[in-house]
Amino acid sequence: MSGWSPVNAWLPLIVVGTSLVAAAGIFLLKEHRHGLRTVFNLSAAVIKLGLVIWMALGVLDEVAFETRYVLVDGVSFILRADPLGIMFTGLSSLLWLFTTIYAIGYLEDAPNRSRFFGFFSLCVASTVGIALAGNLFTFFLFYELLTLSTYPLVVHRGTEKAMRAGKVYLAYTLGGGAVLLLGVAGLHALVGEIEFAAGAGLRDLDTALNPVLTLIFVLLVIGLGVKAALLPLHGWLPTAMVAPAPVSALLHAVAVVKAGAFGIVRVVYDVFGIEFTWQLGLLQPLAWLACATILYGSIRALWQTDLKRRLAYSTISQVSYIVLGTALFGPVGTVGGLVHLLHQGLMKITLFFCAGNYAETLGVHRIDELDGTGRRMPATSVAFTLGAFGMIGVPPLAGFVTKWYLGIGALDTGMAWVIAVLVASSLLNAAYFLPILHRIWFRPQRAPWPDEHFRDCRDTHPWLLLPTLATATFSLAAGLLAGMPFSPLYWAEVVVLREYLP
Amino acid sequence: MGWLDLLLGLTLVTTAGLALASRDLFRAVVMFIVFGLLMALVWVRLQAPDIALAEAAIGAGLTGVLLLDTLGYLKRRFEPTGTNERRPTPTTEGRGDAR
Amino acid sequence: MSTDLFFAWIGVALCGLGLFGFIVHHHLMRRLLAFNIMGSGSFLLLVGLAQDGRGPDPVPQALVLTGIVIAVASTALALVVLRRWYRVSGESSLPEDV
Amino acid sequence: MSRVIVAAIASLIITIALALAVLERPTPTLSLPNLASTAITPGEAGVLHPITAVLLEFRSIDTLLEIAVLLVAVVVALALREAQPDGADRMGLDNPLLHAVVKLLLPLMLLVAAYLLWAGSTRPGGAFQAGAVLAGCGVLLRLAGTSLHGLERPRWLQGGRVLGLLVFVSVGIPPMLAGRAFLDYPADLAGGLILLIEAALTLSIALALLSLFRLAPPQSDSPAFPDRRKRRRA
Amino acid sequence: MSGGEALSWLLVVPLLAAIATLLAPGRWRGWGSLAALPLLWLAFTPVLAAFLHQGTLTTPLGGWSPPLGIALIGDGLALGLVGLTLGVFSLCALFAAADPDPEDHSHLWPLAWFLIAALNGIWLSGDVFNLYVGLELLGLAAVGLVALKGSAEALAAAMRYLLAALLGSLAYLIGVALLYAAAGSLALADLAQLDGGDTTVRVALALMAVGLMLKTALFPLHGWLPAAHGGALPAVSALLSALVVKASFIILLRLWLALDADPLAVVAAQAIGLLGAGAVFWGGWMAWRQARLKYLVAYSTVAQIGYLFLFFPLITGTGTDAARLAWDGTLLMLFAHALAKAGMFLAAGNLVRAVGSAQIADLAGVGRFRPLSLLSFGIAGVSIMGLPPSGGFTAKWLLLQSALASGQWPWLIVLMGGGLLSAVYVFKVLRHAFVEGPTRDTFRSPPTAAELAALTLALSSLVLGVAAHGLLALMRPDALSAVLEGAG
Repeated sequence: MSGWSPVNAWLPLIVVGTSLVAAAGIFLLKEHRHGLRTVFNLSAAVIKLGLVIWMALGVLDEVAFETRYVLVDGVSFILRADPLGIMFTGLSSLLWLFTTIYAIGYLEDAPNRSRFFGFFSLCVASTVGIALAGNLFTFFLFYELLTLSTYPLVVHRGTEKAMRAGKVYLAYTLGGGAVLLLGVAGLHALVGEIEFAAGAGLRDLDTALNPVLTLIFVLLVIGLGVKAALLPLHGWLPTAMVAPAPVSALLHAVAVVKAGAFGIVRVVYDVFGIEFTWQLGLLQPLAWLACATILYGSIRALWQTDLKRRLAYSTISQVSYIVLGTALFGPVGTVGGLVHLLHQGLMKITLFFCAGNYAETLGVHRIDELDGTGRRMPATSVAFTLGAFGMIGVPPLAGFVTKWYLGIGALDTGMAWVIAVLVASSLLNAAYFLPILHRIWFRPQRAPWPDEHFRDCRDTHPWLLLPTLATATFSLAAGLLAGMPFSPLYWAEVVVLREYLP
Repeated sequence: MGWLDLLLGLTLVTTAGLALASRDLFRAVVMFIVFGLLMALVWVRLQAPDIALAEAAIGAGLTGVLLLDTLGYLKRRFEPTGTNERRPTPTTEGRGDAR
Repeated sequence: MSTDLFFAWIGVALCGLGLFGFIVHHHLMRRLLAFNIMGSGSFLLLVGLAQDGRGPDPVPQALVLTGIVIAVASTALALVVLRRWYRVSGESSLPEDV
Repeated sequence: MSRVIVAAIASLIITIALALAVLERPTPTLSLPNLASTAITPGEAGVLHPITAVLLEFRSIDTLLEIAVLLVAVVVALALREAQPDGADRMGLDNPLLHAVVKLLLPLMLLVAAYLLWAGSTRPGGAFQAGAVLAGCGVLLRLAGTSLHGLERPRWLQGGRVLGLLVFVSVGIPPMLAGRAFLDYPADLAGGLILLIEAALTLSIALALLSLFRLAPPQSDSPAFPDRRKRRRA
Repeated sequence: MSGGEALSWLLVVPLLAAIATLLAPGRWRGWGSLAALPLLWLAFTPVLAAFLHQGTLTTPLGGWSPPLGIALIGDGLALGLVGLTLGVFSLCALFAAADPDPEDHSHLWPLAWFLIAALNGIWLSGDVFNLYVGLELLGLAAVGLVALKGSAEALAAAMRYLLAALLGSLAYLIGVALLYAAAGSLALADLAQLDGGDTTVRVALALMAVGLMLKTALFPLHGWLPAAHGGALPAVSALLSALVVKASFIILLRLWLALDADPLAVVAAQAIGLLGAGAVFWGGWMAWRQARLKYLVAYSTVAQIGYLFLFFPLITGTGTDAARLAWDGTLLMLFAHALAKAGMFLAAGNLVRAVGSAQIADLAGVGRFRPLSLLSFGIAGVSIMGLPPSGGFTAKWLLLQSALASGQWPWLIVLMGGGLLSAVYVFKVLRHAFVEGPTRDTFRSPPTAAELAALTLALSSLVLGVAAHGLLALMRPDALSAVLEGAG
């Protein structure tokens, strides 16, 4: 590790800190200082993205970036940039930039913007902290901070409905947090500090402890599964749809569900180690759970009439692809899961941006109101179409890459039935996305738009449109250019090659 | 320990009992003052003249006067001054504050 | 039995008696009487036990002196609060005692 | 009824526990009386009476805090009285006989108080007893209906009440500045300083006890309003 | 061990300040007290420096060493607590002095200074009778502070508090009498030589424990607390919840460690732990049911006190690791709760003043107008809930580890369940404050200094979560190592 220098030891902390500082600054700003707040927001986002790119290049060169600090005896606070962490950090910082731009446009003239953007920044700080956490304890720290910082965003509108959603959200996430804490504390008591590293020595333990370790694994997966919206624990996600669109985008594509899925990846690969998890016989049930969630989410999505709720169930289904990839015992499947971490983020955020655009520009919320929107808002509709095709897995879009790798991975492991699940899921995806596309492009407008704004814009307000187009472009490029360096696939392969090749 | 001590001790306990059991509050306070004076005697028996002095002056004397003084106050009638919302509300658990 | 020990036993009795009175009564004056009786019991216990078989001991005696002043201060404070409470509420016991 | 049962049980438990404790008590190895007398005999302590030595030498911090306790009670009494005066009910008894008795008794009591204070260093007596007797004088005077004009000025009264603690603390500070412990008076001055402290304490204790008494000089003559603050807010 | 003369200043300064405020006219007392605060810190700094340099400090007061005299002992625990006291008091004083409505509250200042003198005395004293005097001073000053409001409700609360405090100290005093009979000394150091299995010692410790639990308001002896803490002025509530109830707890902790050699102690400790568990659940449940903001916060104190008492089952008869974790966890919990609860009470005071109502239901819309106060409340709430990153979380983590290390898994349920329950009542407040809708337009503004005081306390409870290492190292005592040898 030749590139070791004092700056490198601070860099992970600085990356987390940029959003923290931004949050503090925004909290202190008076409500009406819009200009200054925008400067704060955007400069923090840009600086962070720059730092992350720098760190990413360093990581490719195998430079170590690590902040380490003893919290109390036997427990350290560790932030470290490893390839997997950088992958998630990069996604969050990139999407944060776009979401911030989008949110500034979306919330124009809305009340409580200081509070909103303050917690928004805090939320991103937590996500980046989760990504860079170097041990389970640090991970948990930021995982709970994420819960706390997203609550005010969920209830932002302050309506009775939002409050109820907030209550449900808290009940799920705090409960999940408690279970996770039990797991983390139990593991800590058993083996001491657990740093993230492939097969962190658990397999050297006495085999008599295997039942305890299994229990701990279950606790961890339950705790993480709440945020990842795994099957019986997904209830909060559709309810949380009352939040403003940028929040939904953040919850679904970047922060919350991803944090859960990412945590499961960490637990399987970096805490228990994939081989040891396999030996404990835990991968198979995890795969079943993921498949069940995939199918369940897709089926429920079919019946939703509200656009955002349909997207929400679609998220439940899609996030489990990541879990499925993790549960496949083999490098190819792993690549599939990891790459979907990025792909799903790019595609889903595009879809939510579009849903937000429809709602803000035309007041359209329900799917049957979408007729003819393609003509009124062509750019948004193209972005939506790209996202939807990606989700279905039409080649050569991003979703296809994921499903291809997952399928090959499943064959490698001898779990051919997974292919059936993938196919079924793709059909279901098509079944709930294609009718929407049909309405957008091929049906004439039926009634006047419920609540039209921005009449003088060809499509919608540029602050809303530009981020949408940008993420759409990225998700397109992720599929088309999958073979190029620095594509999501490339990163996923780096991660697997470096660390997880069993 | 002689008969005198025994007598003193038993009287002391009896006075204490009376101070606690009297129905009439005034009688109870008087009994308490007697109790204080007897305590002073006990301290003499325990070779503690300093405490005996203090007990007679403070324990029995001043405390007694304070108690009698307050007793006189409690005999007087006042209109309860709190308005309705300021009336002493039960502040114990399960009442008052429970929604 | 020495005089000291005997009065220590009297102290035990007073403590028991005082505690009974403290809990059983509602009227705040009576509870204060009980408190003072219990206090006297503890003073007897302190001096009596310390001196039993060893002659006068100035240390516990001095402690009792301190204790007596503290007791009178506490009692006086309680009476002040009691009078004020009686004045605003017309009650001489606490509402719904625990 | 349940209250009686609770009380009986609690009382029974404590009685039995204490009885066991008294019966089974071990013999202590330390003997403080011996230590105290060896400390007093060579005149290391400024006083000869062991109890005064314990109160104002060995355990002087106890005494100091105890005066603070008394002051706290007084502060609370004043705070509540100012918030809502008791009203002008002077329990003065216009009884000529009482007047005569008080006139006779008073000089005697003052003398007793002075003696107790002075005696404290060698014989039973001391600031507490003297202060209590002095307070008793005040109580008697008020009972007899005599007004204590000199004491009706709050500033002086307050000063007098605080004086004991102030002197006590102030006397304790110089040793600290000289690098010794708090309250560690120089041996040759100890006797005098302790007498000074005791004198101040006597005055303060007397005034403090008197202030706790309802017949004490009122702080103000405002008539009894139910509660001034509430009225203003209403 | 010497060089401790400076310790006495920690007592002398508050006493002098109390005298000065008594003599000063009412309107000068608040700002005068603020001016005296730097002196207090000035007294503390050299003491802390000396401690870091040479370890535990002692000073024999009056030049008389124990057992005849009384010594102040500045060990790590004591100095940590003194620092906590100074910090919390400084901010509460700032809050109270900034109060634009100083009506009739000038008596607060002498009482508060006596309270601080009593606290410092209790932290530093090594003599059980001196501790009794300190407890009385503390109790009466606290009762006075509660009574200060003068309303019927405040008076009833003060009276109830006074009765509990008196009974508690009496039980403690009887224990002192028995200990003196058994040991012939009142110094804690001498009492440690006693045989813990002796009946007299057992009875003494039991009585003292019950008395101190009553003063600490451990369930089910907590009945006096909610009205006293909930009904007082905000700065007073903060001081009482943050510091006063901790004093009796610390005395119990010290006694327990000094007299630990009793085989029955394990059983007793489990029983105390059960009461603590009861406190956590009952306090949390009652907090949730409150309609008034400050009463909710007060019941939260009842619940949080329960965590402290898990110390006893976790340290008694368990192994070295578990005991060390329990010690660290309990003290960190104490500190975190002190800071967070003080911040919470001050923030609650600001919120109540802003909306002009004590009811939680009236908080709607306050988040928009007093975001800083609400934020302070929320941040303090994070620590109270035991969520990261906060002192409350780190403390809970240590206690969890201790419970796991000693194999006492039932306490896990208490720790986890209590955390969730506290989330329920903290978010109940936040939920009402976030509600938008037809809200009032008339919000009164608390002074900026008052808002900043609350925020500072709340933030420091967060910072404690990541800066606990040094503090805990400072407070880890020699006494503990002795206990650990016994246990190991």
